Amino acid sequence: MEVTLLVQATDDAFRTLENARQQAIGLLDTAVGLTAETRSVQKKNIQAIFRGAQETRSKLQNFIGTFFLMFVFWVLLSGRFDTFHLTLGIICCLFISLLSYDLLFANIRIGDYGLVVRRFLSYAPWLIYQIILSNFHVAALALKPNLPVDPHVMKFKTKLETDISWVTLANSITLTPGTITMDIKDGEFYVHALDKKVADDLDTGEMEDRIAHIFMEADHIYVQDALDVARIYGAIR
Amino acid sequence: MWPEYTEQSDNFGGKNKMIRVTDDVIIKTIARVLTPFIQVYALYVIMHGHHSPGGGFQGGVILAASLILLLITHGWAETKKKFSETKTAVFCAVGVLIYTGIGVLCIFMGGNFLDYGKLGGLLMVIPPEARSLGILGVEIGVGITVMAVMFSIFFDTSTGGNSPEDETTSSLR
Amino acid sequence: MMLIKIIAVIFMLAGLFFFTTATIGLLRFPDFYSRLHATGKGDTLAVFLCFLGLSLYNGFNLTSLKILFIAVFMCLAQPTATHAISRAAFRCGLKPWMKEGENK
Amino acid sequence: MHEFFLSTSILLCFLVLLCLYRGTVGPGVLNRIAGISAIGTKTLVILLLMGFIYDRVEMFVDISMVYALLNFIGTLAVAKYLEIEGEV
Repeated sequence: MEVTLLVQATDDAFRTLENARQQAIGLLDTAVGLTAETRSVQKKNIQAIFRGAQETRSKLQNFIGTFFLMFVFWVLLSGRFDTFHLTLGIICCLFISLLSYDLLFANIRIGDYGLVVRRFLSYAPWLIYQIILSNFHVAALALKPNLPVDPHVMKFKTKLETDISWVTLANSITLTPGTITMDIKDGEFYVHALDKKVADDLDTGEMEDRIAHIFMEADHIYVQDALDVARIYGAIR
Repeated sequence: MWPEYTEQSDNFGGKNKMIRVTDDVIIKTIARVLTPFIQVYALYVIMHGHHSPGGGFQGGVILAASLILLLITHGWAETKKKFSETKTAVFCAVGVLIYTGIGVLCIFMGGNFLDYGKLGGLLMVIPPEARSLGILGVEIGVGITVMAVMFSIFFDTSTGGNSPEDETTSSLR
Repeated sequence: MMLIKIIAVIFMLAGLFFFTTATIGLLRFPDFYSRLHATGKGDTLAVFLCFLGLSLYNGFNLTSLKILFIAVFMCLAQPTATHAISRAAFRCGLKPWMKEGENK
Repeated sequence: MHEFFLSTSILLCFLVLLCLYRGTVGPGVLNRIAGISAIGTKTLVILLLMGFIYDRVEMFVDISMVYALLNFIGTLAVAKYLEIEGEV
């Protein structure tokens, strides 16, 4: 009886160990995949810089990109597809592209845009979920008779680098539960929170990590994750 | 906890504060992204004035609004590259010239002032189409003038009549 | 066809609910920053939901795409405007309202 | 469906009145701006609903978009003005 129990316990232990190993392998694969993805983009960046390409796009590329985007927008607005209106649209879009070709695509790094867009689209559902959550939070606060708000101001230093990721982070903070970006000064975000709890939630930095993941900045976290998992994996073996 | 804005004087003091570049990266980036869309929309309002609401005046105001957005977020130094004071004056005049030119052309073709139907002989189209094209031309002229005048009104009221170049030279003395 | 109409009405009712709570929050919250919480978040989602419902009701054409474009534009513009106002207040030195005993 | 749109517009108009309280009474300039900006977003929806009520959506969509643009630019301009004035 005791022997069977012992065998069972050992079995369980082995099964747990095996599960942990499988999980570790999965984590390692994910981390390695993420790192490889990021790495390939970085390699492309470095190659582009070494090939003599500019860090940002050239004027002509900006002009053509702006022109096509504006023309699509014109067709969406106009809704008339006869020759006269399309010609008018081409003239207008040429004028606009001449006037402001350096506005729309300024400060964009050379890299894999498809990857950024895909990652952003996978980030959007989480953001929408957070927005809906935040609205219910504010609604509940506004409708409660005793008005349980307890505002806090907190500041944190961000690890993001480019302005487009700052903008994404700041607007996401403004849209998600109970927090508003009040000011950005020297890379420090001053955030007004309605509640102690949401302030703590923001402090965990989940959103920042996600945005760093989208724009492929601060990549060292992912490398560090992979190394950690590899160490655990080696220990288990 | 609270940031000290003791160095306010560089960004806050002095004259012409309204047309200084803002140091907020969020407002700058959003304005940068939205400006071309607003401009295309303004041109759409001008060009489709005879099908949908709007026309020269409204489109010109929206175009001026996009330039004002650029002016209050990116500052005068950046906006000057696109729309300088000289260009403002020239555009004011050109818009009125287009408007009056079309009107007077109608008189030369044998009609009244702004009698677009008479332009048909010149453009080699039937009178209704000539009327449509004439209205389009007049609206473009009105739009250009309204944009330039609106922009210069905002510029002059926000600077109080002092040109930013004057200020930089006078502060050196 | 009926189903799409029902979904559109549900979206619009949700938008109205958030409009109402945002307005109540704007009226009831104790200080300026917390009022911005109400308008900045509530109005964004409410406008988005209302426009989504209206474009669903309108069917699939260019006008619906325009309505959706306004919705996306509002999602970009509303947080930025909120940030601009709150930044102006912050730089002017307006201190947020805190609960008693927590004055910093 | 038109009745639903009409009642929605009336409710929104009522909410605009409530926001107008914050826009007229609210202590300080900043509260007034917050109230006016809230009115602006509600007006967008009211304009579009008017389009559905009058069956001229493609016309009112343009007006609504202009309103959105000008509301945004106006808020930014007023915020910048207050910021450089430095007083609440």
